[in-house]
Amino acid sequence: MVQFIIRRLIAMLLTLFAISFVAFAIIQLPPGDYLTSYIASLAATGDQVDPRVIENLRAQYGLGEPYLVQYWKWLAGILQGNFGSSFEWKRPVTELIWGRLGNSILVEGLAVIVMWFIALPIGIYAAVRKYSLGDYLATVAGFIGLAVPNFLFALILMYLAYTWFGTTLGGLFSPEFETARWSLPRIWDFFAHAWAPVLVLATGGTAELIRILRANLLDELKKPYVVTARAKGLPEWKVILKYPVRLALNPLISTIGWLLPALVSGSVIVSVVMNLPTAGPMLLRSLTTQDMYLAGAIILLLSVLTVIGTLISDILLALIDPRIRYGAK
Amino acid sequence: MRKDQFFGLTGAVAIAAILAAAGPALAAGQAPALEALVASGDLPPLEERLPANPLVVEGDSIGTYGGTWRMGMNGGGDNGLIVKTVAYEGLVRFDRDWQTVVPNLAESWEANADATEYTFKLRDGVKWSDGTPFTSADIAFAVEIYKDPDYPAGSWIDNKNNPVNIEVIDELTFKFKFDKPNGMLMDQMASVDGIHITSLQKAYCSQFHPTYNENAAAEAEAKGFSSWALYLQDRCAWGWETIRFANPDLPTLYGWVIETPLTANASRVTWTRNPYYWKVDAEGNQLPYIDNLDMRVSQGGVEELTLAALNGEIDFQERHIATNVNKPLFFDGQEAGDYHLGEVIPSASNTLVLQLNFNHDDPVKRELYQNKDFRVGISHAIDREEIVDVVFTGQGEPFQVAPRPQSPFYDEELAKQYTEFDPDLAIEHLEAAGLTEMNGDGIRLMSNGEPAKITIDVISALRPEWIDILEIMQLQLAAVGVEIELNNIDRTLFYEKRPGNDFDAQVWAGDGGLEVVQEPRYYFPANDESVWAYKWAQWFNGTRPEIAEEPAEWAKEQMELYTQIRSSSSPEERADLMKQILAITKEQFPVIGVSLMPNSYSIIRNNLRNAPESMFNAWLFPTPSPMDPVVWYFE
Amino acid sequence: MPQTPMAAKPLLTINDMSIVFSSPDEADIEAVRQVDLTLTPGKTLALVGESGCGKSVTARAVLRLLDRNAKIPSGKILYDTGAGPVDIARLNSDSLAMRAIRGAEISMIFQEPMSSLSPVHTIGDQIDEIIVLHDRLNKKQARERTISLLDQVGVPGARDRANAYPFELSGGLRQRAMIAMALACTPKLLIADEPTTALDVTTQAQILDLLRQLQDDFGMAMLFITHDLGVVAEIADEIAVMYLGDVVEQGDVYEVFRAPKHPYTQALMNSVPRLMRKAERQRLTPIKGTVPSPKDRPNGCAFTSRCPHAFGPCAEIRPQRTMVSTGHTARCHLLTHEKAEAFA
Amino acid sequence: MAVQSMEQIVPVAVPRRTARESQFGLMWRRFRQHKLALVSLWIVAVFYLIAILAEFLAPVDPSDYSARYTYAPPQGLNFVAQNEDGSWHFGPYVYAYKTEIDPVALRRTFVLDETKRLPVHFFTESEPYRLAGFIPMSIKFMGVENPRDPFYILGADRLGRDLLSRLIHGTRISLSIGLAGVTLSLFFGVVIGGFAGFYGGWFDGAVMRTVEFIRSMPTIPLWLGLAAAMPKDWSALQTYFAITIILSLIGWTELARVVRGRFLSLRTEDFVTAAQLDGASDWRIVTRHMVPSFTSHIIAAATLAIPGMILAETALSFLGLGLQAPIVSWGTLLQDAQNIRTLATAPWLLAPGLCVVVVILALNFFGDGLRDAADPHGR
Repeated sequence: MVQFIIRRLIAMLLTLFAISFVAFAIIQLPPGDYLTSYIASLAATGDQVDPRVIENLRAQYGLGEPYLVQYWKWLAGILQGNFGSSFEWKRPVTELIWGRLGNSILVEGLAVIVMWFIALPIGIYAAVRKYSLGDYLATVAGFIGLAVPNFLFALILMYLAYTWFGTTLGGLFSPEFETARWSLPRIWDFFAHAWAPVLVLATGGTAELIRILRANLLDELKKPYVVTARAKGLPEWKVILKYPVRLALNPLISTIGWLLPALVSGSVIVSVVMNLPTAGPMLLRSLTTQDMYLAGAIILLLSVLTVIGTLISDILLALIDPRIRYGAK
Repeated sequence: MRKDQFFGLTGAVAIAAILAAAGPALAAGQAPALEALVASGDLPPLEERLPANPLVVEGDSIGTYGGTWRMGMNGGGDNGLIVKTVAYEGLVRFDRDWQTVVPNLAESWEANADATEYTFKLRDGVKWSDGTPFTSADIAFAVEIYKDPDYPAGSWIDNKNNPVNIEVIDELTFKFKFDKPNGMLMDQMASVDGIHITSLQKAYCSQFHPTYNENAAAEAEAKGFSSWALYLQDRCAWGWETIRFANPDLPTLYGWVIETPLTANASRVTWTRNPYYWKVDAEGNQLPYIDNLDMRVSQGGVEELTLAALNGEIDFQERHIATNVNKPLFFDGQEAGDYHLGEVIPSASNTLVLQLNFNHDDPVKRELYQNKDFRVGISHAIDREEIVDVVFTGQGEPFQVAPRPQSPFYDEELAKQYTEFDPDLAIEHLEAAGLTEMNGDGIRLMSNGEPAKITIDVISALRPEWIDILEIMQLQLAAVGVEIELNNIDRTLFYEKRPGNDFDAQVWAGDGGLEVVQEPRYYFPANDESVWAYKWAQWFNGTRPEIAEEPAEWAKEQMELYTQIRSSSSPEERADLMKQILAITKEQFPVIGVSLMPNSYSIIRNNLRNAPESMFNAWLFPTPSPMDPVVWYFE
Repeated sequence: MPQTPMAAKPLLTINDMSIVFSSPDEADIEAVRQVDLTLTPGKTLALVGESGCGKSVTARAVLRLLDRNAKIPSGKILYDTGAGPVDIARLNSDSLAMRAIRGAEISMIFQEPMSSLSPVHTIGDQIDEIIVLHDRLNKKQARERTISLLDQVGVPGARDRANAYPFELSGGLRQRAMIAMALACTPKLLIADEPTTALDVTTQAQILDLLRQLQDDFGMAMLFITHDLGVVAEIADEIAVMYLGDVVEQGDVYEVFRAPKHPYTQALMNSVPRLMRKAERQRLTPIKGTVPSPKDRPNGCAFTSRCPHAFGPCAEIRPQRTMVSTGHTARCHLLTHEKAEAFA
Repeated sequence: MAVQSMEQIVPVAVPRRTARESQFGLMWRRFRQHKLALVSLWIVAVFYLIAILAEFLAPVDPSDYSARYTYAPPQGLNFVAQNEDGSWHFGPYVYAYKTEIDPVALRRTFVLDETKRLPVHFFTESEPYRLAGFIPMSIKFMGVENPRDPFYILGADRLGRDLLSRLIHGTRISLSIGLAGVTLSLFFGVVIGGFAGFYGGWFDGAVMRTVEFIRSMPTIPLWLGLAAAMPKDWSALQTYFAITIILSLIGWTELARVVRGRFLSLRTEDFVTAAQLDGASDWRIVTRHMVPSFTSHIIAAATLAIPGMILAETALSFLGLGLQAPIVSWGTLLQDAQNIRTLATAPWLLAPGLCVVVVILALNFFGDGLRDAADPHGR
């Protein structure tokens, strides 16, 4: 077990290194740099900057240097905990992103939980009553979430909330709780706001979970140990929940890690539409303004989260499945 | 626009200013919250906070204190909303109908005959939001910092062709001196650009500069900045830089001061009244009336903002949400949302300006695009009535790139020439331009035998209707044998292609419909935005000499005239010179316009008083600030 | 083995039972036709036949463990609870009454001890569960009983092994654990569905010994399903031979082995090699042809297509159960028609 | 007595019918059990047919605009009506509109003019066009008599363009981008996954690390970065292909995993060993022996990958990175519909969203059915 974790950790570090390189490459890919896009945005308001000033800034930001030099400086900084500064906000990146990443993790974490809550009963039902009307209805319901583009769903939800209830969904907090400390009313306020984006995000990923769970469970239901359990005289629901479901869940646990990148991508769009202060819109903006250290840090940290998520789900899997824990085939 | 109303207001302001100059104000009232602070001794009494002769701003009615003005920002980078709402406090300002320059922080000024020296006198007793006096020293400091190459700001103050030199005469009097005549200075200072000079308080900002604080570099490093310059930029950003509004400690002269700063993570930016604000109403009550501003920050989408406005959660706004497409929605929602729509007149003249690249690297295209017959032919091939009908639901009229009807420079011939839809005439002109042969697809051939195909760069993300217009134009031009291809690209690339000279044509909106003199980009090759003759503009500006190219004679003549405008101190003379430039523009017809930019609208909550039912929308005239939001109030 | 008097009260009687499988786009298949079986306490009935003949289906029907698409449209499965007979065939498969029988009254051992045990639960947990369920003991008491059971079925170091996962045990030990589980609530009837097939020969013998000994100890009835006639000879008191859903012959194991009456039974006996000197060995006679699919089964005797003696009525008329001797019956037209003499 | 299992002697029962059936026949039989999948197959087939016949089926050119009919609501298609003289009219027709302009609210209001019926004809003459770009034709599936009359069965968009025609042409782009993307993913996935599974060892390790790595990158920045890196002066068509390639660059990983898994399990199968002993080349073993043995899985996996491609296209268009007007795709059509105005006053413009939902559902169920049928025991 320890050796397993150590091996995974080493692989993780290598992956992260590769990700950092590619992340940096991606943010360098588009033509121009932050200053070009800065000039462009100034020009849109009819403003101009002296080219001299731009050259000065370019030197200050180290933008004129070759790619590898810039990358190396960035990486060296990160190893010392310095992710560089945002060009747009002129602040250290670390100061800007934690709050947003926290919101992202919160919203996406909730979405994962909701997804499981929806997917578990539907997946189990669909497998146990394979090809029944209920199976069809349940899976269609589950898959509609996947099929409706997130931004459309979010938009429709907001519009319906406005026309039916006269409220505007959006944001994560009411103004009075915006900067308040966590307290019971603030948690309540958070949930009153967060349900909508969480729902939109969750419905997008539920179908995949249902699909995997249903397929796994169909396999497990055929296994003889299910008959054994039935022969013991256990009630049917207990038979299914205690044995095949328990086994069908194992491979699902390993999907937790993979869910994250998909959710992050989905949350960018949902956050833009529903106005959530998560990392997504900041990433989008930093990418379009080519605020590269900010964008790079967000990409890197999201990838780190994913890799850690994968590691955790692997360890979790080993913990709950004795076959893996004991190295059995 | 109802001109009578506008002039009425202007008159009132002018009279008020004269009255104010005549004697000290009454210092009659202040907000209840401030009264309490005065009573508890936390704040000096009103008389000590107001200047000797506060600026009197009149509204339709005397207001009551209180309330929060709710509005919305689009994304964290939307500093423009703040500039246009709060930060328009220069030495001078425009009156409400954008006609004359009137006093603001400066009580009076005079210029010498050749427009090289301007003397300003500041209002006595104006205080920064931290209570310290605003003096000539602050102006001198701003000039010094703006001219410091380590402080990256783009401004007229450090314009390298003709920078500002300052001479401080006393605490309240100073003189701007220029090497060359600067006849447009007052217009520039009254525009949004004027806020640069009043944006830095010496007492606060000097602590970050090594000239004033020998430890500046060390302190910057301690704060995690790699140089004192970056720390200075962070704490004392110039005029309207986004991060300026991220520092609540920075003293300002605005009506409201920052409560929740505009940081990267802000989902809301809030402001509260400035207890030291230096303007009063007609009865001498300290302004502003409205206690707080609340700007919700959207994360990049405006749909949530649209819904909020429909739901009555926005008190006054035009920016972002008042689109053509949304109008029926807002119109229908007036009763439910308890708001009504006000009129907004754009400063831009045209919905779409087609700029063919006069400096094209391909000699054949260069010659063709410079051929007036070709442009006239294209212009006649466009069925503008149809575009106005389809895209703008009949709003607007066929129009070239010319001053708007509201402008004193309006010239009907310039605005209307070649706008009638006449395919036969179009073909006549195209053939006169040498496009006589056609290929099998019915596309005319250029002199080198290649089909006349124009690739037009457009940023649909900026204005969705551009694509709609171009798609219709595509079909209309195909009918006379000119093919256009739409190249929908992103903004950075759009700008990168200019110095690279890597484009056939670009489109943009018709800026300069009202600010004719300040924004002449389409009338002659004036600046980087004169995309149609980018290299000629470089020749004029000298900013990028490496790619500059000598302009045609007529353009040189215009440039000469504009140089004369800059050196003239007489408004009448400047107007006359501008008219001469426009006459050449009319003759040369460099860019092709489509239709007059239709009026937009603002959303005004029904309980908001003194807010303008009609206003311009421009950047140089940063509305709604010139409409004095400080006298708006809630009933 | 001692002869039990026929008068002994039967524990389970299957009367005229048929089992039908339905599928959404094909005709229903009658997998088992009109089966009659009787099980008596202390006795072992061996159900013999090739794969797919319906023997496992019959066994599972007794516990109502068939798949959802299987029906028992006719016949009775009468189980004597002590308070009067219950017709299992009419019980709802997930009903309380049925579940009270499963595990407690009738229990079952399966062919593959590996896959029949949950891989992620310990042996002890899986056995405890059934004890807690039926005998309402607490966890701790259940575990004590589990350990003694494991001990009883010959699992060495029972206390430690109770905490082991199935994959940590050998095949034989797993099957012993299965048996312990099946016997946990001292059932009156044990159904063993090919319990030794997956094991090697020595383990097989040990398990058979164990089962025999346990039967003696507990006095339960046993339904033993196998395709291995050797095993039958070793463990069974009675035998029932199935072919394609029909019980073609049944009776006392000695009777049937000595004088098989049905051509299929005879063929089966002939196909088993006997131990003899090499010179005396005869070629085995495999049964000609292949087993038809249940869909192609003739209305009459299922064996018609492969029977060397098939004649007139075989294909169309289903032969009656014919008493050959006391407790020995067979279903064959040869026993009731003239041609029978020729065959005998 | 000797103990001998009789199964060694008696041949095991093999249902005769299945023995005769080909792999695909068997698959089809199992597939049919899944009713939803069967219905989905038909839906998918209809949509692809629409994509192929776009020019024929679309009543008008998707870029034909009309100032008079901006935001015209759907006319619907009617079949029966009573004439004024009491007689009955049978046959398809639509109603004309009564229009008013509201200059203050900036809109036209439309009322269906029930007194004016415009009969709809099938197989009408039209301007000559080329079906799918090369078959010359001059017949349209349907149309009204006078081409100047309004014909908006599903309504019009903000420029008075026929939504139905745009939808039909959008179907072509969106479905083909899905198909093209999946074909590319399939190619990368099968080749890379196949060799990883076949050779194993360090190559397999490297491929699996790469897959893991690509999958742990959040996709949005990948899209953004790559889409932004496209030479932006490319034509719309070039961008179209570039986007497809980008999508498949991300999409191949899933297929590669599936293929690799199959290869790993097949590698040890007897028939592969036999082929190796025969001295067949690796390439031949892979292409002739191994790939055919799991074609059905690949088809199922590929089907399930198409919805992701379609959704990705709409999401990219939403962010302004994917296809852009004037190209007509479901993504760009939805881009037009993604505002409150549309929801409030022109909900028919959400029809492309409905198409996305239906096709994605259908492809999912179709793919699920295929997979269930291809491999009843596996996943």
